[in-house]
Amino acid sequence: MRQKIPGLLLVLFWASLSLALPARQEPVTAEPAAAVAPAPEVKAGDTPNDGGKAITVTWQASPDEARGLVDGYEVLRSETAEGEFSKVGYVPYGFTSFDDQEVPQNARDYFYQVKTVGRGAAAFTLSAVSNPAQAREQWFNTARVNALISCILFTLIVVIFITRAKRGQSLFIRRIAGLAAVEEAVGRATEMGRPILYVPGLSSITDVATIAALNILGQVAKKAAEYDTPLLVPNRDPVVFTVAQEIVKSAYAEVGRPDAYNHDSVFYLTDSQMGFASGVDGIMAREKPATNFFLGMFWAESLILAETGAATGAIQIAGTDAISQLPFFITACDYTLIGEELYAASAYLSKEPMLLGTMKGQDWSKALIVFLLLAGLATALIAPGTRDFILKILKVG
Amino acid sequence: MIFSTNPWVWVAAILTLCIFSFLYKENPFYRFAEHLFVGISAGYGVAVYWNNAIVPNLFVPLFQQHNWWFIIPGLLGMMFFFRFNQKTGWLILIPMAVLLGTGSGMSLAPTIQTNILKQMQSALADATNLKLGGWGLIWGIVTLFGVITTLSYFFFSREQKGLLRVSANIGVWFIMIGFGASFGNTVMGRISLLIGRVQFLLTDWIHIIK
Amino acid sequence: MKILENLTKINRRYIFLMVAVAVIVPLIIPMNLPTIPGKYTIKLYDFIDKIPPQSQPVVIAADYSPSMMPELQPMLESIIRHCFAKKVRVIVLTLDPNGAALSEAALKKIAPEYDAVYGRDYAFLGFKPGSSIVMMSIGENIRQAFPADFYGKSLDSLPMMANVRNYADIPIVVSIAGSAITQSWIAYAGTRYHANVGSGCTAVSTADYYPFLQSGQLVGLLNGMKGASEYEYLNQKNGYSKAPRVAGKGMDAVSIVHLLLMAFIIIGNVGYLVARHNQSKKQGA
Amino acid sequence: MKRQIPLIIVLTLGIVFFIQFFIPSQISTNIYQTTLQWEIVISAFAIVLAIGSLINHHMLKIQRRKPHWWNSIVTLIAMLVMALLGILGRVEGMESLGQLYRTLFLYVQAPMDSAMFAILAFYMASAAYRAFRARSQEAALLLISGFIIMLGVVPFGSLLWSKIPDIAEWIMMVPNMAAKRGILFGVGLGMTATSLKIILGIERSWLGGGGK
Repeated sequence: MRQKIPGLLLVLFWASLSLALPARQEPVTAEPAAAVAPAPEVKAGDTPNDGGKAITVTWQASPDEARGLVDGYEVLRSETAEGEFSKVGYVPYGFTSFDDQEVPQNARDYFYQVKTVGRGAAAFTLSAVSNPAQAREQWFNTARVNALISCILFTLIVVIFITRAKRGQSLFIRRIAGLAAVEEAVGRATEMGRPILYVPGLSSITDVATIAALNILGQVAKKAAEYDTPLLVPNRDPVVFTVAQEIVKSAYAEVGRPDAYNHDSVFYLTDSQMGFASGVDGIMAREKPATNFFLGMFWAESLILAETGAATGAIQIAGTDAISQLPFFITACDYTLIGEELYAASAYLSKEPMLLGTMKGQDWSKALIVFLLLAGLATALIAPGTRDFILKILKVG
Repeated sequence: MIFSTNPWVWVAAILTLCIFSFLYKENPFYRFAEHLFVGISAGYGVAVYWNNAIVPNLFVPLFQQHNWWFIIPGLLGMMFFFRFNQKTGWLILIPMAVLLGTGSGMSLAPTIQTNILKQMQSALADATNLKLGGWGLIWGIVTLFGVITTLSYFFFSREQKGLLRVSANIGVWFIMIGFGASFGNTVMGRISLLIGRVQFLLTDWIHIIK
Repeated sequence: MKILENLTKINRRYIFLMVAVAVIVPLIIPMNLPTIPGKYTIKLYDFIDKIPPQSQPVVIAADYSPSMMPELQPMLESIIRHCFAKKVRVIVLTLDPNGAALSEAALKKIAPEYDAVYGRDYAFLGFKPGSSIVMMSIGENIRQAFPADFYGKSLDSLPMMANVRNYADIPIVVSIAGSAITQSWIAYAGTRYHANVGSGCTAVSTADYYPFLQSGQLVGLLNGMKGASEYEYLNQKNGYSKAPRVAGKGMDAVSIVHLLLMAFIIIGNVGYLVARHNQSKKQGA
Repeated sequence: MKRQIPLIIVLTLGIVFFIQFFIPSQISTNIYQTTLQWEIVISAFAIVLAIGSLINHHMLKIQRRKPHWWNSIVTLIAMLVMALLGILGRVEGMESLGQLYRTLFLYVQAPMDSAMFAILAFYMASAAYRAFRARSQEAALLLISGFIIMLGVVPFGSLLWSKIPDIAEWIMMVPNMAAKRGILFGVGLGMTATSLKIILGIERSWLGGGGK
């Protein structure tokens, strides 16, 4: 509503303007309008947290701004205090700072002036010249201190629990419904004499969801090798394809059945999202796998895959950290690993102490987040003055 | 009914119908379209990798700008080919390690920023915005409550008992309401895509709709 | 009771068939289902409706590619119709490399219907790469971002551009897009240069814009096919357009498929509850 | 040795680029940008392996006369033609090949792409019918919220009760937002932990066979 009033005022302003002036008139040459007041207190200083070649100029709003007589401010730069100033930027009214990103040289004095531009560019007034300022490059980004501290804190927590786990402390991890079903799903495929389909997501290797999916692929491949059930692993990313092939191969070797490994079971389809979906759909319809795994990163194709799989009567276990695709997996699959459950899966399946330790560390970090949220809420509600400070601490730089 | 005279429109229309035929069942027409689609898009992918990755990021710096540093990624990339030999196969782990090391290092702090700090900030900002007052503030606090209960569902190292069980259950409610909403909210967009296809068939191919 | 239980097992092919019919039939035979404009559509419509004729131009940023056409093109067309009918001047530009052909086609089609004259009533600036940089330079002077229009004529040669320098002379920027580019318009044109911003977006991304509507950073919003059809409806109701309702037909299809889906959900649940009831009776016996 | 070298590389690069994020200086940004460019080059080479697999997969089918083997010929020919047109079309004097490449994309690949996308509309219907059943409390919540949102879209909803669109908006803004954020926290920690595990050499699945 508040936004609407100035809008309406503007509309009224134009309305009166268009009534006052004949509709199609050449622009009137501006009469020498009254001068606008200059911007006071123009200061310049190095722009913080950057790679240099930038200076930040600040000033106070011209007193005429409150009266609606100011369009904006032009910022001018010169190498000498009295020398020739040239324009480097423009900001509209309401703003009182400008980052000059195109400073020619670091560690050299520059001077600035701010030109107040009157309504309709009818008048200009120059401010006083600023103090000399130099651009410098920084070696630490102070705006990212909060991220640094959070990272160090998190690493510490995780490392503490990993060392504890190494010392042999037993760590508990709760049952995750979808994972408990993995064994059963592989068994079912064996009984029915049909293959298992495993899609390790459509993203690249640097996507954490892909790593988690490949981790689980290792476990599933081992079971498939033990039961001698054929495995189909279509891929979209070339690099992921290479890794998946290695993982399946060594899984077969690990359970002592390297001869049963079929080099063609892990294969590449295509780079195109929908092309991949059409290919996997065809495979599902023709080979009728008994069990489908869709783990990793997925986009809109999630429902195409999961619905086709459901129609072929396969048991389907899905898992992704793509929040927008989770609803579709939930509706079309038998088990769905939601977000972090996908990462927890590798710890759960391998029962490796180091992975369990990390899991415990993550849980403590969650507890810390909950605590901080509640503390922040309480503080900001009891003492509203602290709100801005709290939000500033969390500001992403 | 007047059909289009552009043969390419015919190709597009027939292929569209081939894909749709899968809804009835897998059949030779779909099978043909599927194999064509996989092949043509894989070929397109090769061309894109070549034109948009290899040429501008390797050939141009090396052969036009003579920036010999770019031999390094070229050599690292070629290490993938060691895979064809049993003995040297492990060498592909080196380019993989480069991709994973840089990828993990680069994503560590930004993930903390966007998924943790930024989310904490917006959750708190909504829940403590006294200026909003009334219902706005209450819904902000309810949202924060939902965030916390949802998060509690993801506690793995503790049995879901007592308070944690209650909280995790409430969290699941929030998750389910959210998922239902996202599902319902996506329907219109997906139907619009289908409408687009039907319009193509009925306007560009058979001129039924004007 | 057996029949009711069978309701849980309708063959999916019948569902597909009914969806297909529900989409195709309304596109061929207009159903003219009732349209009830939503509040955000009305807000945007009213804002544009109140702009005085032959004054400062509205800017429409049509930043989408052909794949989003079914939802977004009708929005562009109906906003242009509204403006032309009310003699509100229009500037159309696009920041999507594949968008220029779409918006040019819309203008070329609609301008003759309203005797709109190029340069007097509307201008087409075409595509410019750089998105946020373009938005910012319009803030200083639109000529800096677009020295010439799509056809290479300098902006100063277009009479309607005479008094247009930057956002201060533009009553509203309407961003029609299926990507996050609308958020850039809000940030740069809106927050930074105090422009009023309205949005037309795809249905999937609507939820991202609710916060901006609540905070007033967006004047109004058209939500996918629904928003487009509501705008068409308002145009027609007020006599600003006689063109056939493209999105209206689409929205009829959308509505019918929604009703169909809801019916299927209800049928499935009835069948399920009956089946469960029967089963517990059997177990009890 | 075969395991040590990759692990050392991962550790070093991981730490370097973690620290890089906090250093805004010119050299640091240059290193970052160059590395991004290099990564693209490195991963582009893997496409050779992938295409090798694709060709191998289909050649096997053709050689062994597996069912529907002739479809594999379609895939192979389409791939070769498209790749060659795309690469040669950029060479001077062969622009007509580039033109054909764009036509094939526009009238063969793009329509199939949109058609696959459009299939989603049908699958939304069948999935909703099958899964939106009040089997449990949770399923009922999923069902109800989905139902209300859909009702909010159609004019019928507002005719039923004018507050329906507002309720739909509230569901998107409050419970939906809460669930999204809650999941994001978990995902964020999980992602960070995985990155950390990779850098520290705890997560070794990518080495093949769990890194034992």
